[in-house]
Amino acid sequence: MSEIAAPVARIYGEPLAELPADLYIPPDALEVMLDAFHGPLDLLLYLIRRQNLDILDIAMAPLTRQYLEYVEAMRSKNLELAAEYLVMAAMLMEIKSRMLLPRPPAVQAEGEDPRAELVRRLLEYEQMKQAAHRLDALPQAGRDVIAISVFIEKAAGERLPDVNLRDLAEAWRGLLHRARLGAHHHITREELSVREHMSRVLRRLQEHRVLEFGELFDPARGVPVLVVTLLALLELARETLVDITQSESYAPIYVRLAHAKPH
Amino acid sequence: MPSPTEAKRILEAALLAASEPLPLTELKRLFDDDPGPDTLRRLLEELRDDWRDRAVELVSLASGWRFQTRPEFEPFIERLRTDRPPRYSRAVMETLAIIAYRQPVTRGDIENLRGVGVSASIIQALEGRGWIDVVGHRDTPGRPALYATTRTFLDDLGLRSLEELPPLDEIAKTVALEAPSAPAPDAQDARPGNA
Amino acid sequence: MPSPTEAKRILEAALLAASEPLPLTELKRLFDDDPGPDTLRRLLEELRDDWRDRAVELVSLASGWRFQTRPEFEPFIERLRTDRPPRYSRAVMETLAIIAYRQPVTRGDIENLRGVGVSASIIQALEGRGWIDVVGHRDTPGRPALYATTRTFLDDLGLRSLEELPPLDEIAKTVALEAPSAPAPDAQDARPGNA
Repeated sequence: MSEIAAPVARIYGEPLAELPADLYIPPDALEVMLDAFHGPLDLLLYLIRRQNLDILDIAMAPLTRQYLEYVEAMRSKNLELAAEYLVMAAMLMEIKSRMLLPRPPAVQAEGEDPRAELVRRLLEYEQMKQAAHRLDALPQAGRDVIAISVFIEKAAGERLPDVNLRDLAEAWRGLLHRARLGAHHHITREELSVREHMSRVLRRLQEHRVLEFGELFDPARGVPVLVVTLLALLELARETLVDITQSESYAPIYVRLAHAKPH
Repeated sequence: MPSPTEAKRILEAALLAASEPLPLTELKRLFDDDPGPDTLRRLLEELRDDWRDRAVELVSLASGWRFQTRPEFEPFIERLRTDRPPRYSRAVMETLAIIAYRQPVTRGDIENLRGVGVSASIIQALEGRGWIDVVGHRDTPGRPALYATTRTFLDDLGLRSLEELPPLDEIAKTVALEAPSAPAPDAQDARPGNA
Repeated sequence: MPSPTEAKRILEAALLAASEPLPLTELKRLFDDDPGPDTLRRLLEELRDDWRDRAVELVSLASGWRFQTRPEFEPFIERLRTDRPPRYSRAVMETLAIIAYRQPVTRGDIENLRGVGVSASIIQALEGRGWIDVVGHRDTPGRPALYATTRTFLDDLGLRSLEELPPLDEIAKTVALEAPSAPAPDAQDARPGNA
């Protein structure tokens, strides 16, 4: 299935049925582009390396053109483009224009190539990219090697482990890595607050079995808490964890644990 | 099946690295071809003999095999046990994280999220600590208990409310987007036409 | 002082049971009479040789000595594991590399080098793992935190010191560019004799 029907991008307003041969972007890859490239330096390095260009002698015109094509392609897809990409675009165009200008001998004497700063940054970044790669390739405790810690028979005086928020975040990170929960579980602070109140309501119902609707609310704690408590009750009802009953209009509303059915 | 020497080497590494006793049903998974319980047991007994004169021994318990220090060497080891705080296993921490973020949840919910069983001892450890308790039962077959975190949990972690827990989407951003390694060594990734 | 065989037996048990790497200063406490660092080191090296052909090895790390499984045997052990820690995203690893090789650095330094913002969650992931921490503050407006790698980072990557980090690729020290007055249509590789 290599057929491309709709225009894949608009370059300078012109619809583009096919991507230019030297600008290979897999058709469905634009969405992940911002993930694939870690910023403008990364994208530039890719463009330079793909053409086996020498970093130390970058041809500014083709590089700038290709960079802008990528940026334009991303913009045409309405991808949220990080400001860093646009700053780099401006920088590339500035370098290009400075190189086009004839330079008076006095200025040339300073000998500073307008590309020098860009080249320095690219080289430094590439060096760190490679370093990151090599670090990742080292055998890592927990991932590639396991530290041995055998059971100590007759452990004296049990002490309870400490747990802090980092441990908890680390545990969730491990879960994410395995189960790939990332895509589906956006738990916001508001949701968390609702879940906290769900537990609170269940706890109270355990003590009292049945409570009148109003008894679950504490007006003294302010409007936000009232709203969250109501949301928690609705969520509990939706998950069929509680029964909310009213025998007739305007009669008291009762809330009880779902399994504690009256007989 | 590798040679007996190689098989023992693998068994030794797996048992030394394990944090809990390993039963035969687990240990056989170390090998492509199941050696069968008799061969496995014989190899383990040989391994136990190999360790006979060491300060660490291989023992067979109700829940499986494990390496442990010999009781008579405990006084030496005790000299090194300074005040390093003990730590909960990853299984306990993950269970706690799930209960904290997704409460109220059943043990089944936790197992679904972790992709592995949650042993009773994990729940007991957290209940014993007073960090979780049962706040109800889901109205489904078996009426499974619903767990939630307690006030003590918040207090011990220095939180005023669950909203002060680290936000999950921030944590998600730091994990590499790669397919998790397949559980079976030779799992085919030829699932037709689904993402 | 016990016989060398007995001393090695005790060292082995202590190291197998330890939850963290043990330095010589700790290990000497196993014995009533301090055997001295040279004897201790010789015993440890002998012990390491004794384990040469096993799937578990004794290694010397930044914080001391520890037993760990050999990387080649990870494929076997992985079959029993449910608790693999995450593989970090490229953004996290690049940030780690910059901190490791350029320390101490501020978040701003890292952002300059990578050309993109560094989210708080990346820093938190590395801090949470215990691989980096704040070692000071730069005396500039805002007094930004200076990050450096920890001993745990070295231990977890099997290193004894930062000098054992993989060497960086040479980058051209001086960027000696030809200064073309017009943009070259194609890249000429006429760089005068530099690597």
